[in-house]
Amino acid sequence: MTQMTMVTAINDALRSEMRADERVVLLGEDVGKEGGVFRVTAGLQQEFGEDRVVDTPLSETGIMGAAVGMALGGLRPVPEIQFADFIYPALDQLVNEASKYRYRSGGEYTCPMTVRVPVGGGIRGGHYHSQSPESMFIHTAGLKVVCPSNPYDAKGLLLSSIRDPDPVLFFEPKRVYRALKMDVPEEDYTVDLSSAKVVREGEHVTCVAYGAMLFEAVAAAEEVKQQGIDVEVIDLRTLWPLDADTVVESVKKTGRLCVVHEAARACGLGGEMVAEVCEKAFLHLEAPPRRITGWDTPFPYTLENEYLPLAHRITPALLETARY
Amino acid sequence: MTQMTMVTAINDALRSEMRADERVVLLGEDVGKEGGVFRVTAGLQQEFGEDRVVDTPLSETGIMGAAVGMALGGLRPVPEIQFADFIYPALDQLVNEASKYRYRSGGEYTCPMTVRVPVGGGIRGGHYHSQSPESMFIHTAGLKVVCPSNPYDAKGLLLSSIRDPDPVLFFEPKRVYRALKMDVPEEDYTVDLSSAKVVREGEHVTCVAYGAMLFEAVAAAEEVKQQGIDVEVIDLRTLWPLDADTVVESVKKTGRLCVVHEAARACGLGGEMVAEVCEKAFLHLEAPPRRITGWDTPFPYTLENEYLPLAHRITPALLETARY
Amino acid sequence: MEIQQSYPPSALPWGGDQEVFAVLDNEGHASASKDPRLPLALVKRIYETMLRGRIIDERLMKLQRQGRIGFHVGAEGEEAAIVASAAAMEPQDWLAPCYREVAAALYRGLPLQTYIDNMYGNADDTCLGRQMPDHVTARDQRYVSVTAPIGTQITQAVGLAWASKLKREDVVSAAYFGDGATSSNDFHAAMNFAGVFKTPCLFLLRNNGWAISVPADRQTASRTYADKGIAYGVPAVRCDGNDALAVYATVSAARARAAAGEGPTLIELVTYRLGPHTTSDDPTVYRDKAEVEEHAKADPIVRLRKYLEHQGAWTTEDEQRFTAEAQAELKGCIDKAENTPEPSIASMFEDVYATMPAHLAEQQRQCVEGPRAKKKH
Amino acid sequence: MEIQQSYPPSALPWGGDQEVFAVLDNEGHASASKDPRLPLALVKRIYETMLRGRIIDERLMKLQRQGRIGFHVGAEGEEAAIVASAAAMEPQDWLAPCYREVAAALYRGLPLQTYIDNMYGNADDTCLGRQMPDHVTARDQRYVSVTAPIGTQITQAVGLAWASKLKREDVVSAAYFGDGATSSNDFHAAMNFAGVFKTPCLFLLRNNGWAISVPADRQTASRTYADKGIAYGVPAVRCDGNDALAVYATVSAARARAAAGEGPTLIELVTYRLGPHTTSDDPTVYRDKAEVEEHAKADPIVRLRKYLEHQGAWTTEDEQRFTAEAQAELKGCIDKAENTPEPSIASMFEDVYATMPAHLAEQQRQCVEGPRAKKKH
Ligand SMILES: Cc1ncc(C[n+]2csc(CCOP(=O)(O)OP(=O)(O)O)c2C)c(N)n1
Ligand SMILES: Cc1ncc(C[n+]2csc(CCOP(=O)(O)OP(=O)(O)O)c2C)c(N)n1
Ligand SMILES: [Mg+2]
Ligand SMILES: [Mg+2]
Repeated sequence: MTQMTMVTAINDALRSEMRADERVVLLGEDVGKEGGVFRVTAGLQQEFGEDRVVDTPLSETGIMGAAVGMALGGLRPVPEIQFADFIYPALDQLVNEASKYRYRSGGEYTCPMTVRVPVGGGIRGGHYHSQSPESMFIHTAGLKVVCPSNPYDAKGLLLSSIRDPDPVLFFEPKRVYRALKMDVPEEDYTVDLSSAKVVREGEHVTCVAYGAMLFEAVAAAEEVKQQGIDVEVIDLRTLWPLDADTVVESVKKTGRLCVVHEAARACGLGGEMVAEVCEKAFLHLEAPPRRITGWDTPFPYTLENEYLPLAHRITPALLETARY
Repeated sequence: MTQMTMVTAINDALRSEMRADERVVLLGEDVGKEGGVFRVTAGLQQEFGEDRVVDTPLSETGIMGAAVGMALGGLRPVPEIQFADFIYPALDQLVNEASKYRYRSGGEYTCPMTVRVPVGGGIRGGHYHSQSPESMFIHTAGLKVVCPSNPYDAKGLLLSSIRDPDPVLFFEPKRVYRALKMDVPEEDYTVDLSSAKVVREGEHVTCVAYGAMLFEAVAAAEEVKQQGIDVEVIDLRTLWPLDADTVVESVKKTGRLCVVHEAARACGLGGEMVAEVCEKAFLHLEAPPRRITGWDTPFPYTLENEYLPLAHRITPALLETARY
Repeated sequence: MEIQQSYPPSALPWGGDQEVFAVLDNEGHASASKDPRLPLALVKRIYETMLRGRIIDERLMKLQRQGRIGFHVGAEGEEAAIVASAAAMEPQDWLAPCYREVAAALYRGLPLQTYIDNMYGNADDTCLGRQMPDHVTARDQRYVSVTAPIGTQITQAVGLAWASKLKREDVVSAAYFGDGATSSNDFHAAMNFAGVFKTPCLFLLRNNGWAISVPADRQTASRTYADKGIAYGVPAVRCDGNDALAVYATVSAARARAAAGEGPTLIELVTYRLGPHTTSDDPTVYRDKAEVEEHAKADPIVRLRKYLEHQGAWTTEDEQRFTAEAQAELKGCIDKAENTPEPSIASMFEDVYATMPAHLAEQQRQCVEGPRAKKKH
Repeated sequence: MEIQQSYPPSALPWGGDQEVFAVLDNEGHASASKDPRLPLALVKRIYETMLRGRIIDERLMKLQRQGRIGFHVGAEGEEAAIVASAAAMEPQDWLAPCYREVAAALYRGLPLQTYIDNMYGNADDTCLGRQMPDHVTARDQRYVSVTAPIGTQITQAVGLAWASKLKREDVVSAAYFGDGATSSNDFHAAMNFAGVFKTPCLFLLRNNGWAISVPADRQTASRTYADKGIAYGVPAVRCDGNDALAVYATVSAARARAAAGEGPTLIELVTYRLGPHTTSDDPTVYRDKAEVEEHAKADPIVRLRKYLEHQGAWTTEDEQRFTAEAQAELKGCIDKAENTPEPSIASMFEDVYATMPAHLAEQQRQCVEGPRAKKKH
C-alpha cells in the first residue's frame, strides 16, 4: 500500500497496464514529453518511449479517429482529451463510430479503448475548463461511462476499463486529482464496471452522487446527521450502464431520493435516475425525488462555488426530502 | 389557406422570411441548386441567388462556424445540417460557441440563427439517417430546441425561430415531411416558442409527445378511448425551454403521465420531464410516470418499426398507466 | 514506378504537376513507356470484378425501383478506381471504405450472398439488418465496416496503419473516400497525423467530380485535390481513375513506399460518377446530360476490355459467358435473400456491448414480449 | 507591397518560397528596399502599445504568482505580431482573436480598466466574471469574445467576412490563431470556405514555435505553415512576426487585397513564445533554455525601439516616462478592480437567453434565496 493521490493512482494504473500489455498505447496533446497538463502521464514516455506515449497534433478528431483505428487494429489505445470541454471535435468518432462498431458490424469489429477525460469544475476554469458532458455519452448506446471519486477506485476502474471489450469514457474529476491521498495497493486489482458503492449507510434518504460531488454529498450527510437524519450515500462510480439495482434497493429502503451532479440539470443523469426509480420503485417513494445539480447556465468563473451543487445546497435538499 | 405538406410549409416560411428580411441567408450541403436532399429549399436559390442560398463544401464545422460568424456580423443565417446524424462535426460550434456567445460576452454579442435539422426515423435510414440527438442540445444551456409535428406549426415555429434573438435548433421530423397535408395560411404568422399545445383533451392520462411520434400518441389515445380511457395528448412543439406549466397542469388533472419520444431513453427528454413533474406535481401522481421511447441501442434498419415507440407500444403503456 | 516527395509539385514522377498519370487511352491502347505489363491473369481478374460490379449495380438499381430493396449506392464508372486499387494492395492490408467500394471486397473474396443479404438486411446479413444496404462489413476481407458519416474512416485508416507500424507487421492500410470528403474534419486530421507519424497508409481519393450536387469548384479552391497533400507534407499524385492499369501501377508503388517505412501517399484517382449519387438522388436537377455523356466515353470497363481484347485475352464469347454466369449467380443470391426472414427482434438488443447489460436485457424482454407493429417492416 | 496568388510558391512577391519577409534586423535597421516608411507617429503608437502590453504581462504574471488573480496568458515576444497587425487593419474591421491578443484590443482603445476588471472577473467585468481571465469581450473595438476551444474563431471570422461581403460593407475580418490551431477542424473548414467563397478575411497565424509542449515538427509535416494555403487555393505569405514593420506591411497589403474583392490571405507570422504557455505551464519540462535565449535576441520590442531611436523618435527618457505612466495607470486599475465586488449571484442566470425562461427564473430564485457556499470564491 502506498498513499496516492488520484493523479498518482491513475499514473500507476497506466504504468502497470502498459508493462503488462504491450497493446496499450497512450496518445493525446502534451501527454508525452510534458506528461500531461495535469501530469497524469508523467514519466510514462520516458519508460515506454515515443511510440507508446504519443504527443499528437492539436486535433481531438485526429486523436479519436486514430484511436478507433488502433483499436480496430488490435491495440488498446488510451486517448486523452485534455479537458472534457474540448471533446466535441471528437464527438463524431465517439457517437457515430466507436459506440456503434460492434453493433453495426454484427460483432465482427470491436473498439476497445479508454478515453481519459479530465472533467468538471472546482479549479476556477470557467466555461471552457469545467464542463461535465457525461450525459451526452450516456445517451449514446454502446459507450460505457465511468467517473471515480477517489484514488483507489480510479486505479481499479481504469484497469477494468482498459481491459473492457467496449469503448469507455473515463471521466477524471479534476477537483479530486490532488485533493486527497489514500492507501492504494501497488499490485494489480480491478473495480467492477457497473457496480455502484454504498459509501455510507442510512435509512432516511438515499443520496446518489459521483466524482467530485461525492464528497459534498457525504459532507451534507454528515451535517444532517446532527439533525437525526441518516443518509445513505451511493457513489455511482460507473455512470452507464447504470447499477440501478443498488439505487433502487436503497430507495426501497429509504423511500426518498436525492441525486447530485455538477452537470447541468436539463437532460442530465439526475433526470434519468429519477425516472428509473419512478419506474422501479414508485410505490416506495415517500417524497418527491430531488435533483441537486449544476444550474442550466454555462459554467461560470467567479461564481463557480455558487454554480456547483456543493454541500450547502445538498443539505437543505436532504432535510426537505427527509421531512417531506 | 393552401394545403401544404411540412416540406412546402417550411419552404414557404423560408421564402416569405427571405423576402421580408434580407439578412436571412441559407447555407448547407446541396441546399442551393438541388434544393436540398428533401427538396425543402427547392426554388429558393432561383429566387434569391447564390449569395443568399449557398451550396457549401462538405463540412458541418464550416457551415456552423460560418453561420455563427454571420450571426455575429448581423445576418440571420439559417444553416441546414443534411441529417441530424451528421451534426456532430458542428457540435463544438453549437455547444461551445453559439450557445454561450450572449452569456460569455455579457450580452455584447449574440448569435441569432436557426439550424434546420431533418431528424428521426421512419424513412428506413438505419443508424445514420434516423438519429434524434435533441437531448444533447437541451442539455446545453443557451440553445432553444424546436420540433414541429405538422405543417401549420412548422411554418409558424420556423418564423418565430428565425426572428428569435437566440440560436435555435429546428428539428424537422423526416417521417412527417410528406406524410400529410393541411391548411396553412399563405400570410405571415408565428407560433410562440415555448408553448406546448394540448392537441386532445382527456382526463385519465397525460401523454406528452412531439414530432413524428405525436401522431402515434394520438393514434394510441384513439385506441384506448374504445376502452373508456380518455387521454390528454400534449404536443410539446418547443422542446426547450420546456413549457412545464402546460404539462404539469395536465398531470395535476390526470394524475398520470406517459412521455413518448423516439430518441434513446437514457438521458433523453423523457427522463427530464418525469423528474420535472415529480418535482412539481408529486402528490398528484397516481401512477408511475412512464417513458415510451426508442430503445437504448443504435437505430436499426430492418427493424425500425420495432425500435420506434409506435402506437402499438404506446397503447399498452397508456392502459397500464390508466389502470394502475 | 517510384513516388517521390511531391513537393514542389513539379517533381512528380510523371512530369508536370498537373499531369494525370494514365496508361490506357479510351481505345484500350497502353502507352509503351508506362504500361506496368501486369500478368494477364491478374488483369483479367480485375476486369471480371469490375464487370461483375457493374452487372450487380444495374440489377440492384432495378430492384430498388421495384421496391424490393430500400436503397442502393452504385459505382458506375468508378470500377477501375475501386477494383484495381484493391488488387494492388496485399491481402493482409486493411481497406477502410467509403460506401461505394463493395467491389473491392468482392475482389478479395467477399461471398456475393453475404453482400446481397446485406442489401436485404435479413437474418443472414452479417450485421443483422442493423445498417442500411451497402453498409457492408467484411472482416475476413479485412474490409472495415462501412459507415455513412463522411470522412470518419480516413482517420481510422491512419490508426489501423499506426497499429501495424507499432506491431511491426507488413500491413498497409488504405482509406477510400470521395472528393467531397476532402472537406471533412477527418481528412484534415488524418492527413496531418499520417504526415507527422509517417504511418503506412494510402489515401485513395476517388475524385468523381461530384459530392451529390456539389462540383469541384464549390468544394475547394485548390488547383487540384492532389495539391492538398502539400499542406501535410504527404506526397500526392494524380492518376487516371478510369484506367485500371494506371491505378494499379500507382497504388502498388505507393503501397511499396508505405511498406518500406516511407510513409503515406495521397492518390487522387480522377474518375467520374456516371450514375446518380444513390437511388435517392436525381442528378438531372443539377448536372448536364452532355457532361455525363462526355465522361461515359472514358468508361473504365470498356477501356480495360479493349486492352484485354488487344492482348487476345478476352473475346465477345468470354464477355457473354461471364455476364450470363454473373447474372445467374446474382439471381440465385437474390432469390435466397428474399426468402430469408428478417433478423429476430431479440437480435436488435445484441452487440450493443460484449455482454448485455441489465437495462438492455429488460428492454429486450419488453420488446420481444410486447405487441408487434402493424406496419410491415 | 502586392500579394499575388502564391501558387506555385516560388511566385511569392518577396522571392523564394521559403523566405520570411522582414524589414528590420535585430539592431533595428530597416532594409531600404523593404521599409514601408510608415509615419513615425504611427510607429510610435504601435511601439507604445507593444511596450504597454509587455508591462502589463509582467505585472499580471506576478499577480498570478501572488494569488491575486487566478490565471494569465501572456504574449511576451509576440507583441509585434499582435499589435502591428491590428494597426494595419481598419477600425471597422473585425478581429477574431485567439487568447493572446488583448494588446490588439488595447491598440483599438479598449480601456485598460475594462481589461483588468476581466482579469478579476468582478462586477465591472463586461462578461460579469463568467469567463476566465484574458477571455475578453470588446464589442466597441469590434473585437469578438475570446474563447478557449482552439480554432473556433477562425470559421467565425470567415462568417463575419462573408456577412460584410453580402452587405457590401468595406469591412474585412482577421482571425488570429496559433500554429497548433492549424491542426484544428476549424482551420481546415475556414480556409476551405474562404477559398471557395473568396471572403474578405485574413488568417493571421502566429507561429510562435510551440503549442504548449508540442513543437512544429510534431504539429505538421508540411514544410512551412504557409504552405497550407495551397490546399485551399488561399495565397499565403511568411513574415517575420517579430518585425513590426514587416507585419504592418504584409497585413495592410493583404487587407487591401481582401477589400478589393480578391479574397483571403494566410499570413504566417513567424515569432516565438518567450514565456510559458500560460501561468499554469512550466516550459522547462519540455524545452531548452538555450532555445529561448536565442530567440530573445530577436525581441520585437527591442528591435522596434532601436528603429525609433535611429529615427530620433524615441529616447531613454521617453522609455522611462512611458513605462512609469503605464505602470501607474495599471496600478490604479488593479486597485480599483480589487476593490470592486464580485458579480451578483442573480447575474449568473442572466444572458443565457435574451429573455429569462421560467426554469432559469426558478433556479435563480433558488440560488439567490438559498444558503451560501462556505468556501470563498
Ligand atoms: C458528415 C456528413 N455530412 C453529410 C453527409 C451526406 N452525404 C452523403 S454522401 C455526400 C457527398 C459525398 O461526396 P464525395 O465525398 O465526393 O463521395 P461520392 O459520393 O462522390 O463518392 C453527402 C454530402 C454525410 N453522409 N456525412
Ligand atoms: C480544442 C482544444 N483542444 C485543446 C486545448 C488545450 N490547449 C489550449 S492552448 C493549446 C495550444 C495552442 O497552441 P497554438 O495554437 O500554437 O497557440 P499558442 O498558445 O502557441 O499561442 C492547447 C492544446 C484547447 N484549448 N482547445
Ligand atoms: Mg464525389
Ligand atoms: Mg503556438
